[in-house]
Amino acid sequence: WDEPVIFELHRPGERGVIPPGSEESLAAEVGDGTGRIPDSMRRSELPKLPEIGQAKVLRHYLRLSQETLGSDLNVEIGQGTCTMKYIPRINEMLIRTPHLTELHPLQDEESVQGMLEIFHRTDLAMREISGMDAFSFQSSSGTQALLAMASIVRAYHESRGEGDTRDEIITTIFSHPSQAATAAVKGYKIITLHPDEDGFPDLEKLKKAVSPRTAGFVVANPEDTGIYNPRIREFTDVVHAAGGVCYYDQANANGLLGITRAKEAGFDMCFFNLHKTFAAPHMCGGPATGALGVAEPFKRFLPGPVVDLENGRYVLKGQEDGSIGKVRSFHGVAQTVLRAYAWIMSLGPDGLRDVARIAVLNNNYLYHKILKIRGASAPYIRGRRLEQVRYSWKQLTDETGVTTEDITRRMCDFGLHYWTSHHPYIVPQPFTLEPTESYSKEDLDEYIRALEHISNEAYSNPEAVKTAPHNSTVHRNDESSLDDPKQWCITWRAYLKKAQEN
Amino acid sequence: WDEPVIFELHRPGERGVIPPGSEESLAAEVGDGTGRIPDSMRRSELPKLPEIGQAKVLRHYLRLSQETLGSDLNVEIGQGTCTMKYIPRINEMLIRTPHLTELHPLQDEESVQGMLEIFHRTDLAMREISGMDAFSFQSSSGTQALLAMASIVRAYHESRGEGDTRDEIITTIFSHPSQAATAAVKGYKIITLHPDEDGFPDLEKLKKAVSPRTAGFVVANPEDTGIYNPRIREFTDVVHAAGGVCYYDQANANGLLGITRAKEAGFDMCFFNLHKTFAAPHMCGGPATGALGVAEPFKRFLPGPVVDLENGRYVLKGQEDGSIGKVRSFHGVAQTVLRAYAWIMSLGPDGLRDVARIAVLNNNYLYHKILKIRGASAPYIRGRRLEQVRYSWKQLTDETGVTTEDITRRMCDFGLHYWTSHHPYIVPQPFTLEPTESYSKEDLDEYIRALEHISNEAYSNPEAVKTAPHNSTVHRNDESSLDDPKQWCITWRAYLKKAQEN
Amino acid sequence: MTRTRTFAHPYIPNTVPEVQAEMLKEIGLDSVDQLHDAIPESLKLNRDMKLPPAMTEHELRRHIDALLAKNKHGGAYLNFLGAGCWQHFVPAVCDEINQRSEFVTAYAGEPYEDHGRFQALFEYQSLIAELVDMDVVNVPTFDWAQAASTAIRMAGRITGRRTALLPKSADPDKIMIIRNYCTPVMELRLVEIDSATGRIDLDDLRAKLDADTAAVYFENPGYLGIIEDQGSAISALAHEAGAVSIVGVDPISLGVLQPPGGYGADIVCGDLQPLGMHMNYGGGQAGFIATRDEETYVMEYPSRLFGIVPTEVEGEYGFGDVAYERTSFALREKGKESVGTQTALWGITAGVYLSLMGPYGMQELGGTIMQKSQYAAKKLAAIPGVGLRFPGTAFFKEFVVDFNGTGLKVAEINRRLAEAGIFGGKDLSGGFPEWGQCALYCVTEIHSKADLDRLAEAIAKIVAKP
Amino acid sequence: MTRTRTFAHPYIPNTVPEVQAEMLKEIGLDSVDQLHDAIPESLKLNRDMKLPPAMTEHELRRHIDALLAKNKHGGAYLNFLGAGCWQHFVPAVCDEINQRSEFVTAYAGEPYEDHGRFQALFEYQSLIAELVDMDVVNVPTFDWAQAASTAIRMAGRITGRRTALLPKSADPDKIMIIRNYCTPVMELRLVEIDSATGRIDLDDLRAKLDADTAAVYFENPGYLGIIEDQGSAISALAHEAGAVSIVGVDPISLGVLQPPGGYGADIVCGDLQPLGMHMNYGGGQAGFIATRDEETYVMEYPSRLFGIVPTEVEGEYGFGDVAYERTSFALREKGKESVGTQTALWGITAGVYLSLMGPYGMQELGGTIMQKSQYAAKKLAAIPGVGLRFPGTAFFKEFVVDFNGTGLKVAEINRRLAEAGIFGGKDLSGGFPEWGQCALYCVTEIHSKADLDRLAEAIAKIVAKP
Repeated sequence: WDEPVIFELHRPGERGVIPPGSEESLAAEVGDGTGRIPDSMRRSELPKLPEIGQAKVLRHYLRLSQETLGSDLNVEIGQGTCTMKYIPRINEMLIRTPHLTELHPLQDEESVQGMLEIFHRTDLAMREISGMDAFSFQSSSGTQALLAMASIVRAYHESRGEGDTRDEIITTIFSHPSQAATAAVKGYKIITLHPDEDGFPDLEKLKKAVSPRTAGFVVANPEDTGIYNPRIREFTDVVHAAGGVCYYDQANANGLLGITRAKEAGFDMCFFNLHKTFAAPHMCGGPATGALGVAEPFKRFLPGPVVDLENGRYVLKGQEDGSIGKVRSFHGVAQTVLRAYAWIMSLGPDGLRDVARIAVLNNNYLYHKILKIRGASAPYIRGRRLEQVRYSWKQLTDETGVTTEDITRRMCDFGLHYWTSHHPYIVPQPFTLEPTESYSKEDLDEYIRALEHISNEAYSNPEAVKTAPHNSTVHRNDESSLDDPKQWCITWRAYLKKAQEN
Repeated sequence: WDEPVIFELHRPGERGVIPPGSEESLAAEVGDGTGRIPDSMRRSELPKLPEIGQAKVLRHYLRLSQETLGSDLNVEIGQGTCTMKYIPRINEMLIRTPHLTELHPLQDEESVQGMLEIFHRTDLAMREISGMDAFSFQSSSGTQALLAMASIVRAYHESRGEGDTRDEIITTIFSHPSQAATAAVKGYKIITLHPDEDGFPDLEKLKKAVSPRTAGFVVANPEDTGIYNPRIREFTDVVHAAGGVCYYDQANANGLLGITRAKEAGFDMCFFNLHKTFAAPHMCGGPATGALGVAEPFKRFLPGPVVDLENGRYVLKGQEDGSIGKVRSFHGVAQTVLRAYAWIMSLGPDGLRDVARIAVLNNNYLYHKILKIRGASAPYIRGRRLEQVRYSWKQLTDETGVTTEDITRRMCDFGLHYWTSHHPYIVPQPFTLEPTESYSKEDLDEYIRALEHISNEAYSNPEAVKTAPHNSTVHRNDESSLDDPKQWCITWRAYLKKAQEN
Repeated sequence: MTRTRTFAHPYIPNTVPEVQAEMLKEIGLDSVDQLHDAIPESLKLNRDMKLPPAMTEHELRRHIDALLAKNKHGGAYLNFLGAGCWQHFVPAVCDEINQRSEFVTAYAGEPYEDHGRFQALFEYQSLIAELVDMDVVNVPTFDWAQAASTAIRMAGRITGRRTALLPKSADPDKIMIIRNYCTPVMELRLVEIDSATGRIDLDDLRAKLDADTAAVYFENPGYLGIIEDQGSAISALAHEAGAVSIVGVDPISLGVLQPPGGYGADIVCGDLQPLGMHMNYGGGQAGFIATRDEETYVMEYPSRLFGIVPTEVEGEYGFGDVAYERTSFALREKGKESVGTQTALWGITAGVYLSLMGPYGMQELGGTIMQKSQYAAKKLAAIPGVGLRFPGTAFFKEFVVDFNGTGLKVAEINRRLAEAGIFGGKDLSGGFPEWGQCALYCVTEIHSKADLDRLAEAIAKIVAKP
Repeated sequence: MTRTRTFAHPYIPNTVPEVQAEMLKEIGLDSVDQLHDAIPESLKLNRDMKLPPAMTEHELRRHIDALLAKNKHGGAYLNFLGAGCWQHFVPAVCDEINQRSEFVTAYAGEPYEDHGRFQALFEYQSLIAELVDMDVVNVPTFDWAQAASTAIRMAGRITGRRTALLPKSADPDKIMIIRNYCTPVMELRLVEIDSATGRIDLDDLRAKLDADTAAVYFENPGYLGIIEDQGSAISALAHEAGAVSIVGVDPISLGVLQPPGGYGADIVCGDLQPLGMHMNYGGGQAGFIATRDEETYVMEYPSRLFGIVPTEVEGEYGFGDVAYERTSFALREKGKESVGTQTALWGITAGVYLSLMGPYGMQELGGTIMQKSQYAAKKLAAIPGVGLRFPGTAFFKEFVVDFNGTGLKVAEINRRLAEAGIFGGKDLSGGFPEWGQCALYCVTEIHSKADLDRLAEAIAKIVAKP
């Protein structure tokens, strides 16, 4: 398809839908309604939205959907650490009922007992999986959960009169950028630890970093390299000894389910991305859920309300004294909580452990095969990877000039996603793959073959890779305008203005 | 996508879904269940179905869906007389409720009052639209409705003691093949009238054809040429005078809604395709509904049960004496009856008349434009077309060698459907377009431009057209095996056997 | 309705007045009224149709939802009705695929732009072929009754004969449909069944077979759930008489029951509804026909048959119509019966279903259904006054419960079951009056033990003598 | 559960034992237990998790459906709850698009393979831009509260100041979220409202504006439904003090209400939920932020901003990230706040909604909401003992009903309304105790006159003195 921008479909007089109107008898009683708008507040000119018949609107968006490569459509192991796994279709069907879609979040508890029970049961399951003592589902992404945890760190220290003195949070360079960013949003100074030469977080560096100013320590484990820090308990002990709070980014939890938990590693808090580990869909980038769990001493800081069971009845408990209040409106993304609950119930304890095992098996199989591809490597310690690996094309780039960004575009010709890595590129020419448990050996082999093909091509005909994509729905963008305020066009109206000027 | 055949995705041990099982306590009481199968009836070898994980099954069929050009995705005016119109999304959403999907057709009337009310209200609307006196929704396509009507013709004559003597049914060559075919299924001899030189059904030929052997007369009006027979009342009078029954194929009714009706034209019966005129979807070819209406004297022959309203309660009335019994299991395709009802309610009387007007307007606009394309023509009378037109590329073929079949394949490169015509090709090098009311002027212009392009190409570079498709998801088929019993492969297992032999 | 329309209807873009005017001008007309000049005034309605005014989308949704809310359904009630339409487990992936906009709105495109549709239907044919163990399967037809009708007409054409034999235990509605379809070209005769076992009376069959018998049709499991284990004998008798053996099957039984080719069937037919279709008040039915890959048979199918072919590109598959010249599309009344829109979407769905289930899924499912239905039969038969009509005969999924000993009518029992949230089995007292008060109960994999116990308790309570 | 698994789980294909063995061999391991050797034994759980056994798909469906069936919902009940989540008409096309498998399962692909996602989000930005009359709109954020929080933080960075002023009439929950997000970097102060009109007290605003004021934030319509018509004055005061004017809007009002740029807003924010999202128990919320196309503002957005660009092919459009280097993706803690997964699907849906509604749809809808809410307010105010808290102030969609004259608590009234199948308005006695027993009622286009009459009758009956 070569779809125009929606505004180009505008034909005066067409209508996509007729909204509900007022009965004549009602209108007779109150007039046209807008008469009561104060003059200064009456819109004088209609918004310049396009006018388009329903069939054309539908056709347009259906075509755009076909130009979007959802994980349903490809071997989706190339979106880095995003844990793209199979989205069970039954779960998507279960949420499409007015018994969920038409619930108002302020309904009386008595009228939403089923929904509250689902929250509560999911809470119980998460507690068992993590070892934590209470969960809140309000955070609507991992980033928001990290913000909530940073907020709890602050509330905790304030409750102990150390709110002002403890102003540093320690993280690592191979953790997600949001760990640092959200702590900074909460006013913390960030100390970023770099790994040792094997890629492990460096205990000695941590020991040097902690101080009476340490508010908290946040880390993923395994980090985005796929390397699990076996001395994590020593890390949390060091931080605790310094009076800091340890919180755990479990975005990479998929390879750990039923194997090891936040509690035993010494964390005070953790969160799971339900849209990653628990197979809720990513929906082009949200809405999502960061399920936030805390150990008992931190329960009172949780954002509210949280669901509790009292005398066989599910109730919403409001914010406790000292709680951080709220981080998101209402109760979070209920439909994604339901999806996660359904997924847990589809797998049971054995199935969850199989998830962890097969995810790690798949990752190590992939790792093994990719290291055989010419020009590819995986820096740091050999082996011992769990759920993902950060690879490098440094050799390939050195030898052929083809970069990891070139390969991104070329992989698209194979109908496959491929992602480099978060900035900064500590690993040169990086790419990050996380196969999860969802893909079969044949699927992985297909992906590997595409990489092999491109590696061969880079060595034999590098231009073919550099000029990709060749087989996409669109051709290569001219991106020169994107960083120039005079040229960038963030909306159609801005485009029309700037096109006219130039 | 270059999707393999589903059997090629087979990997032993994989599972797509786990069906419900028996509780252990239940199994303990009855054993494994299959023990009671008589030995001769026990399956000895499992069916050779493939074993495939759920994600791969889903991915496979999603990809096949993307390789299917539904009317949602293109300007769908090229499927001949199929009345491809906009399928309102709300109607598709309304049927996805357990209040419909989980109804058993033998439930007590009391438990399905809502469904029965929908049947009844649709019946009332159809009566008003056609002038008939009762409708049955049992027939699940136009073809089945034609079969039902031919059956009623027979039942009617039998009830009058003329079942054996009246054994001929008269139809026209520009009517759908099923008119002739279904009458033949019911044992009738078929008399097919050819049109006069202007393309009108020929009244003189009809007068010669009728006789005491005439059982019935079935015709579409307009016929697939788009030409409306203005003397239709004279036709039905002639047949009635000869003792025959007149039944009306209203597959082409879209241009007539609210304008003219079966009753006034003198028909005893008619049917509407709910999946055409009433905007129910075609679903790759069914299930569908041929809503069958009859005038009062024919009510007792209708297949049963039909819905009636008695004392404010909807009831199912069984087959009357002399009825043809049933033509399809249960009550027909309930979800499509609901769709048609919803569509009628979305339009109202004014909207339905707009449908007829705009459909005719669109068709005449298209007709006007296509006649300007080099090599294209529309045989028979100039103008006076209603809902569709049968065109001809005779001149183009004579001058360039490019045939209408070549153009079918080439249109596919533009993401558009294009259909020739039913056999036999009375009109040489035919193609048949029906734009309906659903498409905007711009949509029609897009289709016209594609035809113009191909016409120009035929004159300048005919090979480009003849070797199409160039831009499809597949390349040109080698169809030589399709008519050879030794080579044709109607299933994968047959393919494997024959591939091995060769 | 609340408003006069001043803009285009959302479904009819060219109702925009300016666009209409422009198009009218282009074709040389002054007014939309002239568009229908081809129709004589005497035939014009020339008044508004008496129909309710148009509703907005929201009004429509409220209106329809309110109507549908009056229905009680098998998701909320315990349902034991079967008799040709069965409540089975429907995998979510089946719904996902058959709700895809592309498949919902496609129709009859060509092999190139509709490659996916051709492939999906070819795969459907191929998957059913494995289940029934035959090499040819058609694009689906309306329902089992239509498939049986066409199978009989095929047999008639193949043999040049005019009569078909069916067991008396067949569904009376199905017999009605077949009779209408075959009359007057062919004639149906009914064969007696053994009153104790429900199986076909072979003596009567022998007596009725003659030189004009085109086909013997029987079912496995039959309408009454009975497993007919005399299949080989029946087919042998048919073949000896020069007739074709046709077997109708419930395909969901074929994970555990012998496919009919194993006991001599020449044509197999049945209904796809159990394979992934919701009941839809009967709108989920779809028929299939299968035969060996012999020209004699293939050339008698009225339906479209999709075949796999090579393309210009080595290793690529294409799909097309096999022996199109058979059809009424090609030959009108000279074609084989008639063909048109049938039930393609359900064919695709059945393919999805079988792909998901695989061989072991079908086998396990068959076993589960047998376990649960046997358990239910046992529990019901243990209720005083209640028994099985054919206690010694093996059955699949459905069985006939005999309530004559309770002194109550089935209608009365069902009325009281409905009050308890249960749809009781189909009342057979109309179709088989000779058996008095019997009902056909259907138990599938969706029923839990608790459901079955609840049924038994409810019936026990209803029939208990005070 | 009823069965031990001997095959692969449908979601985990490589649980097939043979495949596992083959892959283990490939990587040189003997057993799956070795896969986790990197984890020290001391940290391993080494026991089964205490979780319920796995359910089959059918068991799961029954289990979840039974749980959800306990919920009473706004499709079956009459709902007058709003307060930040509103029940509006959702066109079916919105659901069709946001249920498309491609959009549901896509994430963060590149501009080439996800061209459709980029375009759909660019179009969303562009459509909202027309509605709010601004040139820059972000890829959506979590919700209105987050959008307001970020708008305030943007203002803080732009002005280099630390305080923000908000009206006391704002949603207490929203204030809680903003406060948590801004603390300790910025500080919130509340401005009084006029107790008779509910509008902002300009004198108090003047008094509180000072050299550390980064932003004045107010809403239109406000949390209590009030149309704040002093916008120009408020923005002027803010600007005089060197502060940024931020306005939060309910976008569904913008077919009839002036867009905030018209009264001096520098940043506009709000919630997308009314534009095509079901309530989903609060899961339908999504925030947006809009500004003028000025580098100062654009460079302070934390969110992704998609821009349109040319491609190699003349006339073709491509899409990409504008000023990516702002973000925390690029700069970690040095980026603007933080960015991650937000609410993209609701952004796409809001785009579909606005494409369907068009300018006239939005205008008509705004008018209808005003008519119906005014009608409801009039009916309720006519009930003895019941009044409006701000009778002289214009409102949109929501209004505060004063029940103090009835002698009943709102909680009691709502309890009795629930018995009548009605969800009464939000009880304000907790958040605004100074007003006694008041409730916030929400009336939208989905309410029919009959619904509103039914509400009035039910309340009249409840509050009637015996």
